[in-house]
Amino acid sequence: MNDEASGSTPILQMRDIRKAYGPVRVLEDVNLELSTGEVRCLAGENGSGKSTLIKILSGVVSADAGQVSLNGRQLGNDPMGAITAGLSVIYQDFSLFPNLSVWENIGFLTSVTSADVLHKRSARRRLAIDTLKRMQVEIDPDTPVELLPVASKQLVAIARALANRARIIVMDEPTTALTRSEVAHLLEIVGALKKEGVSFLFVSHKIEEVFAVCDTVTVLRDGSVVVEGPIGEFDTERLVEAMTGRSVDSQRLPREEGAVQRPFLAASGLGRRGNFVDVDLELRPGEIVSVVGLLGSGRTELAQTLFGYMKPDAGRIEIDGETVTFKSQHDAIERGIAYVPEDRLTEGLFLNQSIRDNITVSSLEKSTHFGIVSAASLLQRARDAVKNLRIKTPDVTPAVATLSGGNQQRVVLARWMEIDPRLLILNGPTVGVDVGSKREIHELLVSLSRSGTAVMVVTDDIAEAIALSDRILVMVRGRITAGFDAATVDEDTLYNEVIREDRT
Amino acid sequence: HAQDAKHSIVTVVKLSGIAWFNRMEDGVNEYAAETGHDATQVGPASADAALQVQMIEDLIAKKVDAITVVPNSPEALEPVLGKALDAGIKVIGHEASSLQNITYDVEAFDNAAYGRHLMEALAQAMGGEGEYAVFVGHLTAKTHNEWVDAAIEYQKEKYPNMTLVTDKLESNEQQQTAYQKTKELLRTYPNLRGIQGSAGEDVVGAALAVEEAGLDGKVKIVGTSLVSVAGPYLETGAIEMISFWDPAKAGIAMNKVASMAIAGEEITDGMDLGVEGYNAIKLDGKVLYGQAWVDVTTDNMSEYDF
Amino acid sequence: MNALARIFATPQGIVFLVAVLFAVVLGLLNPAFFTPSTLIDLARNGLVTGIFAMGVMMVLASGGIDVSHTAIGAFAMYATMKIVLGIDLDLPIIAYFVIAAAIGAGLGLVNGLLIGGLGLNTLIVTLGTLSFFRGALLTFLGTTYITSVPREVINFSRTILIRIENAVGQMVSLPASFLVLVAVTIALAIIMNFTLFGRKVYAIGGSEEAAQRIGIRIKRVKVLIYVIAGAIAGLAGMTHVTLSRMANPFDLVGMELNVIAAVVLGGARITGGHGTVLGTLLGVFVITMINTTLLMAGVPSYWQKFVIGCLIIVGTGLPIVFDRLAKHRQRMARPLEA
Amino acid sequence: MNALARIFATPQGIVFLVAVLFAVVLGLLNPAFFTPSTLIDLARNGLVTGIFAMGVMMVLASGGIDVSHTAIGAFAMYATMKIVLGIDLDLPIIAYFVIAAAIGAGLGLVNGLLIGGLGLNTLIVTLGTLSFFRGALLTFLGTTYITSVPREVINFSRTILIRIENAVGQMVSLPASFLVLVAVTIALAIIMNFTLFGRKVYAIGGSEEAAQRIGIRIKRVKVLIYVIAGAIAGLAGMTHVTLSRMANPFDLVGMELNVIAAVVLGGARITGGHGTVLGTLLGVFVITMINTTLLMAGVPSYWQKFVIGCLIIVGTGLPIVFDRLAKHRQRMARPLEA
Ligand SMILES: Nc1ncnc2c1ncn2[C@@H]1O[C@H](COP(=O)(O)OP(=O)(O)OP(=O)(O)O)[C@@H](O)[C@H]1O
Ligand SMILES: Nc1ncnc2c1ncn2[C@@H]1O[C@H](COP(=O)(O)OP(=O)(O)OP(=O)(O)O)[C@@H](O)[C@H]1O
Ligand SMILES: [Mg+2]
Ligand SMILES: [Mg+2]
Repeated sequence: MNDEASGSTPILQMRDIRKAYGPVRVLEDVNLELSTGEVRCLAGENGSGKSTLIKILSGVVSADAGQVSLNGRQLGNDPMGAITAGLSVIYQDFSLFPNLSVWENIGFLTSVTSADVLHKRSARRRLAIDTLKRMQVEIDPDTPVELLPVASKQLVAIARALANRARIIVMDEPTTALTRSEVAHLLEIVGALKKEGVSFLFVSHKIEEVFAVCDTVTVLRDGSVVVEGPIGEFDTERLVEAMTGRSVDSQRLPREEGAVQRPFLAASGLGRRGNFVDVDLELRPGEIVSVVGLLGSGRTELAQTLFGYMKPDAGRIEIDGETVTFKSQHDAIERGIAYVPEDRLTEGLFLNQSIRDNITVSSLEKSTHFGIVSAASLLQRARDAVKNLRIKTPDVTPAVATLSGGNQQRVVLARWMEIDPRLLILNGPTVGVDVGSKREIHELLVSLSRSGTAVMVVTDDIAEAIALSDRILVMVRGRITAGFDAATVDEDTLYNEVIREDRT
Repeated sequence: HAQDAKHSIVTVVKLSGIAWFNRMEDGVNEYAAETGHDATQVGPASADAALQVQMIEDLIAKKVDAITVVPNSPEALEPVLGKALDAGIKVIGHEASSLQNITYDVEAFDNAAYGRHLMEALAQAMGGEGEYAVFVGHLTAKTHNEWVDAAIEYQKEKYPNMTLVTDKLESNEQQQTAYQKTKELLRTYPNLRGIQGSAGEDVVGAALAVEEAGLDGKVKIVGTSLVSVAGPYLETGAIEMISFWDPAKAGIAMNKVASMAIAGEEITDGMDLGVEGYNAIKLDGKVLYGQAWVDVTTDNMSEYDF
Repeated sequence: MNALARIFATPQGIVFLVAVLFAVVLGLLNPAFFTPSTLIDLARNGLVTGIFAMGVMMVLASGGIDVSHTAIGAFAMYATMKIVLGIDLDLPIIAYFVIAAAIGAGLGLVNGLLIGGLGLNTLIVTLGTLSFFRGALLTFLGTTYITSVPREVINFSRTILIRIENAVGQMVSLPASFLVLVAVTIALAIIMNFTLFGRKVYAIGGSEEAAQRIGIRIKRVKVLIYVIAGAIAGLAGMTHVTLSRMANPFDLVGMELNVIAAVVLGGARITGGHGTVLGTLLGVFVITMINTTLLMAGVPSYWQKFVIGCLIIVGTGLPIVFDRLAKHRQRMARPLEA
Repeated sequence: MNALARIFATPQGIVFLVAVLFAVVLGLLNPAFFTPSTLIDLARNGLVTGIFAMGVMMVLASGGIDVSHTAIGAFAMYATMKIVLGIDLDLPIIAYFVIAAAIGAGLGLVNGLLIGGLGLNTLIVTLGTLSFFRGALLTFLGTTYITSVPREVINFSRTILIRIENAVGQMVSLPASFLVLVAVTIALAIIMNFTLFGRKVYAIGGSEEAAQRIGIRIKRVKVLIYVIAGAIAGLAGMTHVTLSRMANPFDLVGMELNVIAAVVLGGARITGGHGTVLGTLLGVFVITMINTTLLMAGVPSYWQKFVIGCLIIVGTGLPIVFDRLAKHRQRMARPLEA
């Protein structure tokens, strides 16, 4: 393995890190060490707490308990402290300045750490150009970042971390938008820097990258470290198993198979420039279809296109056998389609408004007579929904922000069930939901589907897809590349299909 | 006995804080000290009729005995002054001889006579010929318009070689506005030789613009102002002459008349109010005129400290 | 205790408490303060601000801001008088208000199309239209006072709802124009709380993205918001005429920040999603009270600005400080066991 | 063609083109327009607006907004005159500006602490302090004009940089106060472009979250931003005194929206992250030109508001329309392959 790493004192130590957001525990007693020149993979499902751990490490978020020490010195709750101690982070959301040029974004971190007073234009610009050259990417250093495509933004974020001559570089899913050759270059750079004694904490859902670059692995599940060790002790199967676990919830939910019904919605040859192409899809009442794929595979856009939020450039959508064009999502909603967005915090919920308002906001018509909304009816419906979905809240008047993640997710579900949808599209329905709630939501969806609603689920959680769906479609780079019967497929097969990049 | 009772008299001025009305407040305070009546002065922060209306509404609610008022816009105040009269409050106006809803109006002098007086001074300075322009504080300010109208008429009659170049200019009683408009004037009428101001700020703004244009001495400026406002320009000669009536005396006269009205005493033509400049008043309907103007040039400016 | 603490933790709560304190002090200084006549006086003085504030509150609730309302009000009032005097017909007073509201709605439509249709920043647009509408008014409609207002307006001005005698036997009266504020308040309360449209306004203010996702036609709603706000501003303008019995095209503009301050004091947030009709009335009441009572107490009028400035800062700042303290205490109260 | 199109697609570009068009039309109508004296006149008239605009630009670049700057300017100028007259010492003119800037910085610190320290909304805070500072000025410092300004100020007022004769033989002069604008502009250009602090301002305006993550101490930077903006406002106030040769506590306040309009026309975005010193000068120039030249052309001054309103709307609206068209065309140009 990594001989110079073993035995040497760790450059980074995280001890008994604990973090809770309100009642949701995100991290519990997490320990993590990193030696000089070590590349450690931090693996885990969505919502297992990886990003949170990284934010605690970088001082952006403060832990409830535990210590972080770099080079033996304890770090406070201050990004500047971590950065000056030699830590660079590539955040999952890039955290770039859209209004500034590429070179300034790359050089900014260095300027801040060296406590410049004057703005050293030429030096920073040269640094940026050199770093980009080292990464073998061609990006005009003078373009404002807001004009760059996503992949270039990610490269800029990487370049910023590399340019800062950091001793530890943390990469939170750094390759999600990159092509194979760009990934290869990045991995080469990681290898080279490693020889210079730089340590890496590497987060990725792409198993092959993990095996290509990492020395050691730490697996997080639901906020706790479940296993760690040198990469040699793992193979793909064991790592995937460690991440997904074999607890109750990954068991496939029992269900009765009904007769196959006529599709409610059928898409053929559907395509949208730059997002997806040639998608054929049938969604039937009584069936749950999952679309799985990596970030950037275009699943979200597909779901949003079916919901009328985006317009397709090719192909057609039929509902009940009749070709439709959605001018806006309003048309889709009128056709009985509901969409639960992936990031409910920013896209789905009105966090500061009451549970009642959130549940009833899309179905006010039901309680409206002659243009006047009946408050009593709203309250009644909200109370019923809270009871049916077992939302843990004393009343329907508190703001949604006070609920736990799982309960927030249920509020979103309740809202859409209030409009009695004929097709429910869910994007990452259980992201950030704890294990128990996840199971309950799955059960809800299955029973909803059995009562005659078509359900489409977009997820990158393989276990969830298998547990929940009847049929699973795999999307790779904008194309549906395979379809499986959820009852018979196993996780490894599915995972291998998902991470397969270019399929001819 | 009515004379022994303490009267509460509030003077509502156009704008508080400016030198003119501060001087008036001195007079009001002097009156209060001498007579023991509860005489005070209030005024809005900006010369706005609506704010005066609001203040008078409040005074009506406070049931004062008399309100003396220097209105920004007499028409705008008529309704609320009517309300005050209905409520049994005596209303004394100043610089507002057109007001209907009043008990009496006190004028320092006959406005037409004062206007002619200023025009005579301007004409003398200009040598009886050349282009000139006139400023008023607000186009709605009755007094300013009466001065200026009389002045223009007087000029047409007596100095046919002088020409008024444009309509009355409005300064909003702001030095900045007077300055900007004077610049505009000078640009449009390069041969301008005289400016007559009405509000205290008019001559100051005009003088600044004239001086900046390098025309001081060539463009004569005459108007109503105070030494404390126009002093620096009188000194340099940028302003030829200012006239005013002592607002303190006017304040005392108004309050005096208010007290007499409250006490039910009658005001008669030729009466002596016992205030300098108001020793032989002329009564015209409800309007009283004094003879209280003062002219100031470089020579006698040191005699006035307000 | 807990209830009190919770009241304290909202901006309206603090504002309300300060207002009550204020009233008590004033009442002690001047016993005449605690009489019905004071209330009537306040109602009369806060009338125009109150009507404007209703429209502004709706805009704030939707996440926007409107500084052009005073220009709309001034334009609508002056245009209405011009039109009516031009056609020389005897119209009932209600027609005047209808015309003013219609003109206001038309100007609001301009805001709405720029903001909803083009998606421009609301502050920029309304800054622009503030200047634009005012310029159009003074340039194309006129700059002279209209003092010869029609008989109907004068009659309406003289119609008194309540007339009571105050402590010293003088009459204090509430003009019929007060009904306009009452009508606008009730209408807006119904719109905001009991119609779909109102709920959509709050939804957009809460999260535009989320509102779009649930199928709300944001553009359409936004356009309507500014149209309604414009109509309300038109009514405020017409009300101003009935109070001052003249139409002065220079009036109203300049009070926009005062109106916004009242709305913010009433609990509407500049970041959208919050704002109630009642809170707004409270805010208007407090600002009017401070303005009026300071005058009554003989305090120079500049104090008002000072006090209102303090109140805005304290009213929005204190809740945040309390919130932080509460969060900190909450975290500290948790056992170290996770 | 392409370059032209690109110019057209920025707000400054459109504003600039409109301004040029304006100038050309005016030049045709009045040949006296294209003379150096016009330029000097513009420089003199736009002086105070220009200085204020610099501070406001920095605040806008950081993603904030400042409506309190005029109140700070008025307070600083009046307080400076009071202090100087109070101590009755012969100070060099530079000392006056230093005192005014220091007072402005102190008031800016209040804004900074509320915004940076407490994290309050910038519009609310500066609305509050606009009222608060102005109230404090009028309540505690005084309401009377100070016309007896010290000899140094008068001398400085009379110091002329350039004096030329215009077409009709009158003097048009550029006062030495113009140097204050020059100094502030150069200083701010250096701060914004050549110091790390300036870049941090843009960074915070671009993304506050990202700025925090790379270790920028946001609170500290924000406090400093408002302190500097306050100092600049103080200088603007003092400059106003040297132009008008008197200190009128009622001056300045009321022009804040005009200043913001100039800054926005100059390309700063109300959403933060953008704004340049040169663009701001352009914005001030355009607004001043419109004000001045419309007057010169004999157009009633109300037209200015109308034209400026149009310009703000068109200048911010057109680029968005162009941008949308461009984005759509770009997407359509891509192949259908995902
Ligand atoms: N600010 C917050 N407030 C409340 N909950 C939060 C917050 N940030 C994160 N969480 C929750 O903490 C949990 C862990 O989130 P985290 O981002 O660390 O997951 P992750 O392992 O990085 O997932 P992914 O693979 O999707 O990036 C999730 O349940 C998330 O919803
Ligand atoms: N607003 C946007 N602007 C530019 N690019 C975007 C935008 N939204 C998404 N993209 C890009 O479009 C591609 C598809 O993203 P999408 O969100 O559909 O991926 P996904 O398969 O849903 O991934 P995930 O696993 O995160 O759910 C990605 O490259 C993404 O970065
Ligand atoms: Mg993450
Ligand atoms: Mg996605």
